[in-house]
Amino acid sequence: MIYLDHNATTPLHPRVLDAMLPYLRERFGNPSSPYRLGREAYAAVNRARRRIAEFLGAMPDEIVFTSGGTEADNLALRGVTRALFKSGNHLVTSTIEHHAVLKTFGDLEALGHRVTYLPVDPHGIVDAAALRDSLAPETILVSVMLANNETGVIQPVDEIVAIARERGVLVHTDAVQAAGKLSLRLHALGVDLASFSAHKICGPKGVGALYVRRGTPLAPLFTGGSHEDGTRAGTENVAGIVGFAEALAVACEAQDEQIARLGRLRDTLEGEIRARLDDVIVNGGQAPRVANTSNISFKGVEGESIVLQLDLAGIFVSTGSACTTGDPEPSHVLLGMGVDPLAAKGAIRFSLGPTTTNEDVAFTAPRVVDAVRRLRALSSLGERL
Amino acid sequence: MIYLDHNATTPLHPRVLDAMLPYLRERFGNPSSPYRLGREAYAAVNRARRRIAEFLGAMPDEIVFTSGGTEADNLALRGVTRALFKSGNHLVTSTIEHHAVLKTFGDLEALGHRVTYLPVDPHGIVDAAALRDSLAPETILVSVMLANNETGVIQPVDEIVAIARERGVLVHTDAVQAAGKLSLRLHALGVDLASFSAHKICGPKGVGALYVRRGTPLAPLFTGGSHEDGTRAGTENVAGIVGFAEALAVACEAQDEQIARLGRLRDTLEGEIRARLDDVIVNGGQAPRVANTSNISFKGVEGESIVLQLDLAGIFVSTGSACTTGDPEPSHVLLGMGVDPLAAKGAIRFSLGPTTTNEDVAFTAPRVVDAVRRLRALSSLGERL
Amino acid sequence: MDEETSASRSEEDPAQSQEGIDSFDPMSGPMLFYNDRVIDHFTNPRNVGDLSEGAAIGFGLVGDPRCGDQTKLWIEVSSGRIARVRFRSFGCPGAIATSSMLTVLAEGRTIEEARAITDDDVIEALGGIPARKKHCSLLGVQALRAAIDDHEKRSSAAREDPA
Amino acid sequence: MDEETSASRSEEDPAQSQEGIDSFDPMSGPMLFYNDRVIDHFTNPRNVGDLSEGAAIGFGLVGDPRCGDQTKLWIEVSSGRIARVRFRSFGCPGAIATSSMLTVLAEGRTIEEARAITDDDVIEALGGIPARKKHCSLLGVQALRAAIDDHEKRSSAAREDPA
Ligand SMILES: Cc1ncc(COP(=O)(O)O)c(C=O)c1O
Ligand SMILES: Cc1ncc(COP(=O)(O)O)c(C=O)c1O
Repeated sequence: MIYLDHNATTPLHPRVLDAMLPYLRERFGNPSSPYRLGREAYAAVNRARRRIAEFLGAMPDEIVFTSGGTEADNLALRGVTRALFKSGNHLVTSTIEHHAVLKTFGDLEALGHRVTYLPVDPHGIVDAAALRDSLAPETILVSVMLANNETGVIQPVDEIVAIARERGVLVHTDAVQAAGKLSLRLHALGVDLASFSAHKICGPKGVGALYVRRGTPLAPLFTGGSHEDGTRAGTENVAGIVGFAEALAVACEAQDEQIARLGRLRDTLEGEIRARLDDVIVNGGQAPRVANTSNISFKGVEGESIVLQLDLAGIFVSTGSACTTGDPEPSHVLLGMGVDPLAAKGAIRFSLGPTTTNEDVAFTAPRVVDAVRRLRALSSLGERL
Repeated sequence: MIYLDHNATTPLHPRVLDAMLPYLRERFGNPSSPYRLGREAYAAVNRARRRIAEFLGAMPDEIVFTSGGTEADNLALRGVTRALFKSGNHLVTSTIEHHAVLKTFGDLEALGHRVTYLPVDPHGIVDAAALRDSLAPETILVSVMLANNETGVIQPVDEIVAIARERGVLVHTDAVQAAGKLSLRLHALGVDLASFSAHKICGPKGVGALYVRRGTPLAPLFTGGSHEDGTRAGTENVAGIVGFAEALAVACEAQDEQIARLGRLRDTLEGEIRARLDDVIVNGGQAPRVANTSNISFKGVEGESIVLQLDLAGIFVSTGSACTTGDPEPSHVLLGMGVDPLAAKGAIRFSLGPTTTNEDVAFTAPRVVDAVRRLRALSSLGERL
Repeated sequence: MDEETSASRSEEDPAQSQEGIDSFDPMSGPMLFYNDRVIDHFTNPRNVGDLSEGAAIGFGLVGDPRCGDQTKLWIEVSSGRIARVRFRSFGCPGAIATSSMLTVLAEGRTIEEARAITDDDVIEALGGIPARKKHCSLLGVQALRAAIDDHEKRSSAAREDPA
Repeated sequence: MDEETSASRSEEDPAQSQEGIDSFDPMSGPMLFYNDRVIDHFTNPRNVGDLSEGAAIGFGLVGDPRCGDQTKLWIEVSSGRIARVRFRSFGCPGAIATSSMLTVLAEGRTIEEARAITDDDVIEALGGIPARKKHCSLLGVQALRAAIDDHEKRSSAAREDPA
């Protein structure tokens, strides 16, 4: 099995499972319980909080644990919107955000907020200059992701922060696909909120975090016990939180080396495919990208057919974001970049990870070529290329 | 170590961990991914859904997975309130609900809803008759828990359903402390929504479920991918969900036998303590209770001091709900029942579980007696008893 | 929750279960839950290609690739029967497999029989396809009917203008 | 998030770490995070009891048990010094331990010295107590002051009415 869909989810790193197991066995206390067993669990959660804060360049009390990236995004967007409803109802985002952000803005629109969607250029980069024009006195929040999940393109969040700051507007960034793939120093970056998800960095599914800069107004999404300083109620997923911290530690320790290694593998993959197939476009290939992601359009074929043929060969890739597979529409990210709809339908995302080897890439490239050739040979669009 | 705080959280059953491990190792796929690895994860989630539905007397499509009991409660209350905001803004609950429910109603009040809090009688039973008087044309939802987490007292949810049904009002029940301790047939019970949490039944922390009867209007708490039929976005905690189903299976298989066994142990514990100490009240002791829970007030001492002294002896108990420890106020549940504030401050919750043995109880009872005697001897209230 | 989508979650066809998979709902969820017969027709599609122009030929084109799948289908009619049939598809595995199966069902049939083939016939012959993919099976059926129409137009044109 | 509560999460006293616990914040979180010295004074409180009526005695009572903790404290004054001190507490471990430590600090002191003892002195002598429990330490200090006042009232009454 060759797994090249690390942007969808990742295998747990063995160190992560080892870190979690004691909390799935004897250290099962509730962190809110006042006796030793509870204090042990509480200490584990706070130790994880400190480690994560350190890796991200933040303070421990700025990390709020959630059930994943989706909840972190919702907490940020709904939480700020509610906390600042008296200050204004205008929000800004981009057209290429993950559905966890886009659908949430859609819902906020349904609830009466006004949302501006910043366009992206043909390279997949959000137009930060357009932000300046969109800002209004009633603008309260801008949300632009750090790295796109489909193309890997890195967004100019620093510029966005600079523009928003001038106007006193808060900035959220969905950093789910940036963690472990870019150096993150949140204080230096200057965002007010940032979302993370453990299962994208060889941690467990069902755990994430929201970074909330001190002083940022935020209403909770759920209420109950006074966990997470009242920002997020509910008994903590102790084992998951411990695993999240360990995963981030593993990712950060090896980060520079992995970035270099995965960049080389990604370039090899793209090079081999381009050398042997015509009418191939690397979407976002001209922009700064995280090293592990390659989004390639194969004109004349449909992505899903490539996915299935590779699946049958034991290679796992996807057409785009996992949670929209099943959706016959071409990717909103690619369309947003101005990719031709036919090319968008023939797009495949290859996303590499720490366990990806040279052999994986060497095995994959020719099979991609074969799949595309075969499907093109039977495609009704043969002549349109 | 003797753990008598199973209402706070429970150790994972070994079968549960075994069921989870493959999903923390090789079966790491994202359930939304279209290739084999994803389908395997998707199948696991749906198999868990079917098993849980069967154990609860519901249909698989009526089970929505959440990050825990708190999220399930919030999804139910906020989701119905939002879905039915055009039908009315009056809500009914009781004074003895868990904070996940009570604080959420508090927040809904802050958002402009009207909430009626049904009183309880001295035995800790919600006054179902008072519900009839509280119902108004704009009433949309009643939420009353199935078993109280502090006293174990079983609530007349069937009567509440009967009254609410006549008036077309939806009923939610927080069944977090009832699962595994009572036979649950949700269709027969007739509630529209019911909350569950895995970590209360020897399953993992950070997973729960909301039962949503077919046709019940419900807005999501978070938005994003179209997971859980659009009711709850976010990559599924696959291992946690699989563990939840296994935990419920284990609990249900042994349920009748455990209920009988824990009831006997609980009666022994209460009997030994009462035989050797004066001025002891079993709160809710005259009401129908789940078999594992005993809430005892020791007049003249503060509960926290008993907790610490038992902790030092290796016995873990609590003063009440785990997530309000740290709160110096006496229990709202006991005060709601009309327990004298001084007696409420001297309350200890003993909650037994599947691993509790005769020896645990035999060891615990005399240590409780010693602790209370010692603390009474140094109490400034000695003469007030 | 919508009764229809929800209900589909619990439907299940155990025949669809595959190695290493406890059991899953083929009709719902991620869309590539195809059975072995569908996968066979996707992997080895029958009757791929085209037929060159001629009086006995009919050609059908269905679907706009910019907003969905596309199938082209050619038939050669001989003595009122479909003697040969060829197709090309741009589309998902469902579109390819259903078009392929359609050609198998159509070959050798009379024009009337061929025109009577429905998308349900195709789905049945394949042993089922995921609910969300059912629309795919219409492509081939519609392309076949278009090809038959085209053939009839040509033959009547040929009759009218027998030069 | 409130700057103050949030900030407290990261404060840490490594001296507080206990066996089997990687490290935790003693100043926040679940409230029974007491250090060993506090636990010693809770387990073996010093000077528990009461002193019988008499001219040399002072009695202080602080706190309403219905809404908090309660401490009763007796002193016996001899030559302007606290010769003996006794207490009883209804309360949490913090209330018991701080009252106990207070009696240790007060014993043998002059009235003036005893009156100058603050809750911070008690907390320091105990090596710290959880932030949420700091109010407990006021109980003993206030009871001591009340006992001193009571003693002074009695002695001046005795001086005025030396019968
Ligand atoms: C950019 C981005 N944001 C948010 C999410 C959602 O995170 P989670 O899967 O933890 O809900 C994902 C992953 O699906 C993502 O790629
Ligand atoms: C009755 C009740 N409801 C809700 C909850 C919250 O569940 P969770 O701990 O999974 O958030 C609890 C447990 O704390 C509970 O006892």
